[in-house]
Amino acid sequence: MTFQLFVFFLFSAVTLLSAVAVVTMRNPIYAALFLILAFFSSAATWVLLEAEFLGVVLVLVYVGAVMVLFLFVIMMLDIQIDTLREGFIRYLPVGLMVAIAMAVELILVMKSGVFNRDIPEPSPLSVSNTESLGEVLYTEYVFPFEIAAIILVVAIIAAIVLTHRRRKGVKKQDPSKQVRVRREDRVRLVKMKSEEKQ
Amino acid sequence: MQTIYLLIPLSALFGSIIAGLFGAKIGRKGAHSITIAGVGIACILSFIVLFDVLAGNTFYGDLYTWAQIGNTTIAVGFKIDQLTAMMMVVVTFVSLMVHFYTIGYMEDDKHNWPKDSRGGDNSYQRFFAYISLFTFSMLMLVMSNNFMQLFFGWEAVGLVSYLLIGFWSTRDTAIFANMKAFLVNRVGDFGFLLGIAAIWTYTGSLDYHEVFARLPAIEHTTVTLIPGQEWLLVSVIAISLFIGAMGKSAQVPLHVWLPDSMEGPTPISALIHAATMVTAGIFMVSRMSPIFEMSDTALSLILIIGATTAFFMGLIGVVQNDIKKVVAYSTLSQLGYMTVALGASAYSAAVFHLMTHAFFKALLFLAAGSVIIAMHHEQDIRKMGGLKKYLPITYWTSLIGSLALIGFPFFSGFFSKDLIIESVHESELFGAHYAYWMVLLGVFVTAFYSFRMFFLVFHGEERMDKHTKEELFEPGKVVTWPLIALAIPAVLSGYLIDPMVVGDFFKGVLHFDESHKAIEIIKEEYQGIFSFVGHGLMAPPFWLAMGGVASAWFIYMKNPAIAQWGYDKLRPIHTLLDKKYFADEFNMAVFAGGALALGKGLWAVGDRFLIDGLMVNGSAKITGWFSSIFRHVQTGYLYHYAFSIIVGVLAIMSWLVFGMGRI
Amino acid sequence: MIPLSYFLVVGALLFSIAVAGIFLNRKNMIILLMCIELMLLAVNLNFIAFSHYLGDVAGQVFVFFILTVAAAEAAIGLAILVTVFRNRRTINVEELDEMKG
Amino acid sequence: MAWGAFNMFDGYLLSVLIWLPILGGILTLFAGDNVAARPVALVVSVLTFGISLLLWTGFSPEGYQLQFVEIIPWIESFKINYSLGVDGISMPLILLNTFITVLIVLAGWEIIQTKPAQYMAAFLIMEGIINGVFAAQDAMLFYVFFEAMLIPMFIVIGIWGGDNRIYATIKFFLYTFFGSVFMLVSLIYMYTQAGSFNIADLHNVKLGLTPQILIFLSFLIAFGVKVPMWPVHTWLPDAHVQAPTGGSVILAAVMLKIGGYGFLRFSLPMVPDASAELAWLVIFMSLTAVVYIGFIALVQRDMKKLVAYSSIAHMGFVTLGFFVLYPILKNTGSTDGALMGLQGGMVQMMSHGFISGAMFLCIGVLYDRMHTREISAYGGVANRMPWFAGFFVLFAMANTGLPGTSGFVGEFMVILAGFKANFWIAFLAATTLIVGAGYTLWLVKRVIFGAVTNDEVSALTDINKREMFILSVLAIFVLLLGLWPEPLVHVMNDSLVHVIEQATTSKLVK
Amino acid sequence: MQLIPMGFEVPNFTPAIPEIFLLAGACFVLLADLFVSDKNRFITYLMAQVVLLITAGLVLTNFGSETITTFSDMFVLDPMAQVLKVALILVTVGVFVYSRDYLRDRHMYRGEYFTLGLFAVLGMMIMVSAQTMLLIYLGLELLSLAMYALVAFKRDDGRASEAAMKYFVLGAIASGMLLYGMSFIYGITGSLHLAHISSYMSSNPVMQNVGLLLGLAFVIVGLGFKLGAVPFHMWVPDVYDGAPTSVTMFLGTAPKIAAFAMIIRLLAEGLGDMVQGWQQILAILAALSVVLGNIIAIAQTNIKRMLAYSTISHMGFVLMGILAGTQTGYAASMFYIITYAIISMGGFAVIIYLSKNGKEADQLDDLKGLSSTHPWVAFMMMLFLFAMAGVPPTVGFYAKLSVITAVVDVNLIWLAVLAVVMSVIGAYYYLRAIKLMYFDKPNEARNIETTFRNNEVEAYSTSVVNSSLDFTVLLSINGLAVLLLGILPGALMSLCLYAIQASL
Repeated sequence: MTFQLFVFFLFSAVTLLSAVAVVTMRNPIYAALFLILAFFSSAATWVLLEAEFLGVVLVLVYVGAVMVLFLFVIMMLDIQIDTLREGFIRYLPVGLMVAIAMAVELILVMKSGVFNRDIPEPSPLSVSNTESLGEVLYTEYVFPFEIAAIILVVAIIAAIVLTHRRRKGVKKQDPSKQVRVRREDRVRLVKMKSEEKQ
Repeated sequence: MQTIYLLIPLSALFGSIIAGLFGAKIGRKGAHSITIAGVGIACILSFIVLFDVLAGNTFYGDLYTWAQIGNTTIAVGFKIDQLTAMMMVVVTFVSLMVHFYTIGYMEDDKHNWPKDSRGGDNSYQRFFAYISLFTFSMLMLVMSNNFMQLFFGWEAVGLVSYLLIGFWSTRDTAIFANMKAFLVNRVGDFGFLLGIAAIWTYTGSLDYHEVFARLPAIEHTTVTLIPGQEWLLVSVIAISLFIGAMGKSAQVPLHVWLPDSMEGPTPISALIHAATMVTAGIFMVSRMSPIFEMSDTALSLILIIGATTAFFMGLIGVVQNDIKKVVAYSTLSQLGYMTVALGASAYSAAVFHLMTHAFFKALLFLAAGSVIIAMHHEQDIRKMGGLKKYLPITYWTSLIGSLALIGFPFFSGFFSKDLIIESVHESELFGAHYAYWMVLLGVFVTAFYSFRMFFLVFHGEERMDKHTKEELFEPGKVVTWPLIALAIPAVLSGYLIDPMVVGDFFKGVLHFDESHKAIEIIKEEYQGIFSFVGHGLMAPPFWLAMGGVASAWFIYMKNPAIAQWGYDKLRPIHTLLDKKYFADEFNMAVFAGGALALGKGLWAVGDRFLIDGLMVNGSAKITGWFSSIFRHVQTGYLYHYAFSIIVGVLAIMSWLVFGMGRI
Repeated sequence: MIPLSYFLVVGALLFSIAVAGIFLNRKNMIILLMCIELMLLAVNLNFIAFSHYLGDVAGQVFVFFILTVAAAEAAIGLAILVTVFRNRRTINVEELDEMKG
Repeated sequence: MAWGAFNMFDGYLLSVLIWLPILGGILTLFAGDNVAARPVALVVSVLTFGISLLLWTGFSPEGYQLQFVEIIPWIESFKINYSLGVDGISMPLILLNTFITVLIVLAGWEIIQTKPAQYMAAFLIMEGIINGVFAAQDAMLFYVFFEAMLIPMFIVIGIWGGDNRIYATIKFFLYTFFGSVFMLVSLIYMYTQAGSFNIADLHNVKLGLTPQILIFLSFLIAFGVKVPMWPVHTWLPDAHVQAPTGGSVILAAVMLKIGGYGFLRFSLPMVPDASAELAWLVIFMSLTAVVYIGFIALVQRDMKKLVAYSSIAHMGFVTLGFFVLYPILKNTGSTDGALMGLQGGMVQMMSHGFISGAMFLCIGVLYDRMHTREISAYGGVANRMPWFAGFFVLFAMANTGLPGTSGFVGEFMVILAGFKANFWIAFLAATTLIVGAGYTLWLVKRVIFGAVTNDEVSALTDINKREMFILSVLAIFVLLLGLWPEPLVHVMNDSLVHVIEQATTSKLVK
Repeated sequence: MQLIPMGFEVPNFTPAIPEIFLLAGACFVLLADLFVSDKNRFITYLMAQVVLLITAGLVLTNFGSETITTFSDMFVLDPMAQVLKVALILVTVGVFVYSRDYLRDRHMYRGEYFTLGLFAVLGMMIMVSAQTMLLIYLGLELLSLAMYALVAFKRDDGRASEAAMKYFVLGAIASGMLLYGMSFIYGITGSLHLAHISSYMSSNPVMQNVGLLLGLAFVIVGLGFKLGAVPFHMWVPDVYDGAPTSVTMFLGTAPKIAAFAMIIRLLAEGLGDMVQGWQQILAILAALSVVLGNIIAIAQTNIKRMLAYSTISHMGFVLMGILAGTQTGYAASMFYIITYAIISMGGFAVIIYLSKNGKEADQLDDLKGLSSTHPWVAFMMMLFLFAMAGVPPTVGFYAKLSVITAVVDVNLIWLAVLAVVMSVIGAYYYLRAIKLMYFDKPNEARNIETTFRNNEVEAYSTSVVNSSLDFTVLLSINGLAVLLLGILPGALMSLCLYAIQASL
């Protein structure tokens, strides 16, 4: 067993076990934390595959941003944990059966020999993973890249549309109102009867 | 001449259309004038045609092509020969008489309709339209030169008969009778039509001459209708056609409609149900004699049916009390005689009797009608009696009619009936023996019931109520004149025996096979009218007839107690006769009831339960049921939805990878 | 060297676990979202492994975009979750069954 | 052809006959309920009828070739053409349709008070569509018209129908729709074999026996439902009973004919071998229709239902007449007999168009006055409505096949042909003489004759001039066709001979 | 360091000009909306419409040109793409028109609705033009994310949130599956480009390659989900039901066109040589969809749910054309999907028309007596329903005809027969809706309203309290288009056939 293989098994095992934990955890916070663990360990596997940039991104983006968002929402929603586990055991056999059937089928295919590429071809990119990615991302993949940007914009818009609420009593600017302000709205000329002289 | 042929039916039709469609405008007088004019012209022209035919000018030709299908030409045309001409004369003459008579008979027809019934408004005109239409139809029937047209006339007279039997449509009995008449006739027509179809199938034509010409070719053809049974084709055809004749000429067992048809006004009983329409069957069989002659089986059947009708229907006449019913049963019986003659291949005798019967039976009916008018539409002979002094003309003409009917020497019926009995006697076919005895006994029965009625109506004590008696007098000239006019041929037409039967009048028109010699034998023995009468006086029929008259006189005039005694002692037989052998009850229960029950059953089980219930609505229900079941698959639970995707993935994966990829 | 199929098997197991998780989890919608993340993780592993063994950078680029999209997806998913919670005061999957049939 | 010179629609006559009523219908729709709808509809229908007469005058009965042909490419990717033409078979049917529509417009003149514009429009549009069915020479065009026809009828029954109209109209629609979809698949299959939807091309395409049989069965379902044949007839009584008078009339008089027409145009020439194989089935079904349905008609309590059932029985003669062709040729080899059957079937179709139309109009006349179709509610109508009674009896007699009326001609010919095929076929078919007379006359007896049974009947008024006109025209046609069918027979002759030729030429792939 | 790496050329932007314009336009609308008050939201709406129409115009300017690829062959502009783009943009324009009143009545008349809509259109256009699996995925996600948000747009509505949640979770699973499948295809063929995949396929025995088959299986799941084919259809009824009607309308029309394009790109262009593999699967999916969709629809009382199930069955028909694997088959499906979008848009428009002042009219009973209260709208609805049922002379018939021809062509006659039989069952529930409109009396509530209306407006007026002129006009055009295309379907059919033949 080479070192690489050992590392692979180690991190794979961690990944899979934490994945199982994510699925079975009663408390969503634990689940989220196990998911983070799974991400970390997969990132390690990715590094094994010479995808160090993506491994880093996984940790940074996922663990750093997405999972925090998850945790944030979990905390915000303040859910009762006790009731959330009922029925798990009852459906476990069916679930396991399906999962095992799927896994067996998939593994049979993986082992069937069509993927026999034990030796990776020598990478045409002599440069590092980060560099090679960087090289194509803005050239060859410029169009997808732009689209990814739009997707993020849409996500922002969507998230705001869905969750943002105008609270009453909060002072903030409304540009459209400001633009359309007219003199009459602001200044009122009051004509008063002059006081009669006493 | 051809124009004349065409003019004969059309003039009758014209009168009918005018009177029928514009009856309200032209009024009663207009209606009867135009129809009488029409039929009168037809009558005169018929005589002209008759003389023309006598001069040897027969005609055979098409008027127009009705339809041309492949090689089959179905045309409308005329065949004018001796038989046709004679029939035309009989039809138009009797019809004309009836037209005249109707003026009187229907004079106050409005009374026969409920108050404010619009149906009665111009019933008078309508009646004339009908009888003229009948005349037209009957002429088309007899003048036809092909089977299609024959069938047309055949059914058309049936239609008019239907309309006329139900003329007083507010009477339940009338509209029941007319439907019955039509349906029973339809049973006959069913056979008739099959016969026509058979003829067309095997000869490829519907034209008389072509069919007759091709008959020899199919003489020995056999057909297998029921597996294992080979039948002679001509027998099948002949029997089919005769079934039609049985319907129209009211032979047992299709006789049931005729007595009921007396629900119609008396003029049509005379015209249609005695003189002309009912004889269409006789006419048809005579016309088809080349076909019938080929089948001894058919002739035997005809003999037996005819003889049965002749005797047993006569018997029923004995117990009838309705004046018209008695005459009706006598008509049945007489039609039986004609049929027997057909069976014995004595076509000329049959046709001869047809003619004489037309006159004397029309006379009898009209006389009965006269009595009915006088009695204010009372028809029960038990409530009459002694009418002789009130209705002298009717009395005498009735007497003439009755004597003709029973076959009293020198009256027309004598000649024709004697001929029939003789010819049956000579026939050698199966059933001829039975037929002979039946017709012989029938003579006694005929005489008995005829004079039973005659005596009960005109002689003896006056049994009518006082009110009727006060207004009892002979109807007007329009009634009596036709009686007289008909009485003349009722007596004299018998003397036509010489040319019609014995002579060559029908030579070449009515055929008979060499093996069926009855009429030939008679011809050979015939030595002039007087010897014929003389011979008749010695023969059993005459004595039987006399016996019948005497018995009637003895039982009903001289010693009425016997009638009562007989009624008590022979109760079962009386009931059997009174109920007409339960034929109506049987038909109602079995055929009418059976058809209704079958219909209800098929409807309830077949249509409503099986097809609609199970197949149509059932499949709709099943679909709906599936729908309501399947919709619950959509549980609303996200994990079930996900599960269905996963199962789908698994299935597709298994199919593709393990099914096609064959790991 | 580690054979390619090893990575693929890990990916397959991860995928299967994620799938099982989606079906088994009947209470907490957040875990559903996490299962989806796991699923994408399996996909990513596949792509990176293939990319590595093919010596082709396209797979890695794909993973890059998947990560981006997954982040966006997570954001929207959570946003929807929040609206559900606001309307229903629950994120129990079993109670999300107003529409059915 | 002498009229050809004056024919201003030269070359587009059939299109005019299709689209004029459709556009006229739309115009009627916009003409408004109160004033213009009725006159506009009448003008359009009369105009269409008038134009359709040009079809008759310009038609040459010699030869079976299509006449008044129009071909315009329509859907090029499927090689579907807007292809029209008539031969001796379809031309009389178009005339029947245009003629009946005029009567329907007249018949609905006063009676239809709710949404008259839509009512009239529906019938005019239907007229155009049905003309299209008969004129189409492209199978897909035919199918389009065939299906499109359902829509106006669906609406007519649904809106102006009786109490149970919803069930009836949905049943009607689904029944016929179900029938026709199989035909669609068959046509498509044949298209893939022939490369065209042109009916003439489909006539020529070679097919194996199994495909032929399947195609034949699909046609049988499609046209059998339409005719309707036993045992797929149960929609008809419901539809008739619920439909307004006009709907019943067009249904019985014209729409049922499409089924018969389909057999002639599709089944016999396209799949002759399968037709020969399965002729016994159709004959069996037809005879069942004649006998079984006759008995059922006997026990109906509703006038319309009775006439509807009698329609089924009469249409049984049509299919019988068409399919006795095969046993006749097998038994005797005589094309005369076959032609007799086909002619009989066709004449029966035309005649049934007049008679059933007239019967339904008569019932409509009664219904308008009494608002019930129960036979038991009537009795002694003749006392109040002598003219009406006269017409009713005439049409009833025609319905029983009385010689001299058109009802006789077809039945007569079919029975003759049936005898040529087999005695028992003729025997069973001829039972209609008795059973048919039984139910019809019993109806007449119960409704028309007898004493006035109740006050409502005694308050009846006789037909007015409009009704008189409609019934008279029909009566004239019934009598005319009965007394002289030759003009009709002559027109159809060559085309039917051609059908026999097609029906007896095997298409099996050698 | 070079600024631009070796061998890289600045890509040709012309084919993507419509997309670029749309992106810019969408961003502009997004920003401009901030300065528009709630009262003047019409301006946002108008801008969005203008952007869409100009985009469509830009697509059309290139029409009929040769197939052009750009962005390293990732993006293609071929006739099929052009036709589909124009179709989906026009459908979206229609959806926006129909949506306006509905949104206004329900306090959803906000700029984001239109911006998200524009972004969704952008996503669809990218899907249509994609030549690599990457772009397909990105386009799909862009569309999906926008749609998730739109479904949940009525955020204070529990049903909408529930629908969005279901849609989101299932959609994410489906795209996960799609990606998983793509990864295998990538792993075997070594490329994301459809052209490369295709050329790999034609030179290798693909039907024995279980890796590819596995990939195909997962890809089919993803595609089946987008289309809503059984058994991946479960989201359809709930989402259709729960989403605001205008969103349902959007969801049920334009994205279907894009999904079709995606299937064509992936299966026909990329995996064309595996046709015998996916043909069988799609045949089963199609059969299940047609059967289940039609049967369950019968039991529905809610129009939106009913139309959802009917959509499922229609997607079965669309699959039939595709699974034939022939160009005529693809063209048939293309015709089907475009006409279906038009028809179903009209159907939903009528539901919107009936919904008044915040009250949804999504129950079948709400249709009662429509013909007497709104004859014209009822007539339009009848046309839509008959079109869905596939009754000539509406265009729905030709759509069915062409796909059935396609399956008969490849001898799948059992499928053709099944399809037509099921369309009879389908006809039943469409007829039931027509029956409610035409043969039933209006509900009491509507009666009162009618009498009220009759006092004010004359009986034939089609105006209803909350419908604008453009709505009514478009509805009429929509309905008449269904009829007109039914009478003259040839042009559109030929166009589809041309597009497919020139593109594949």
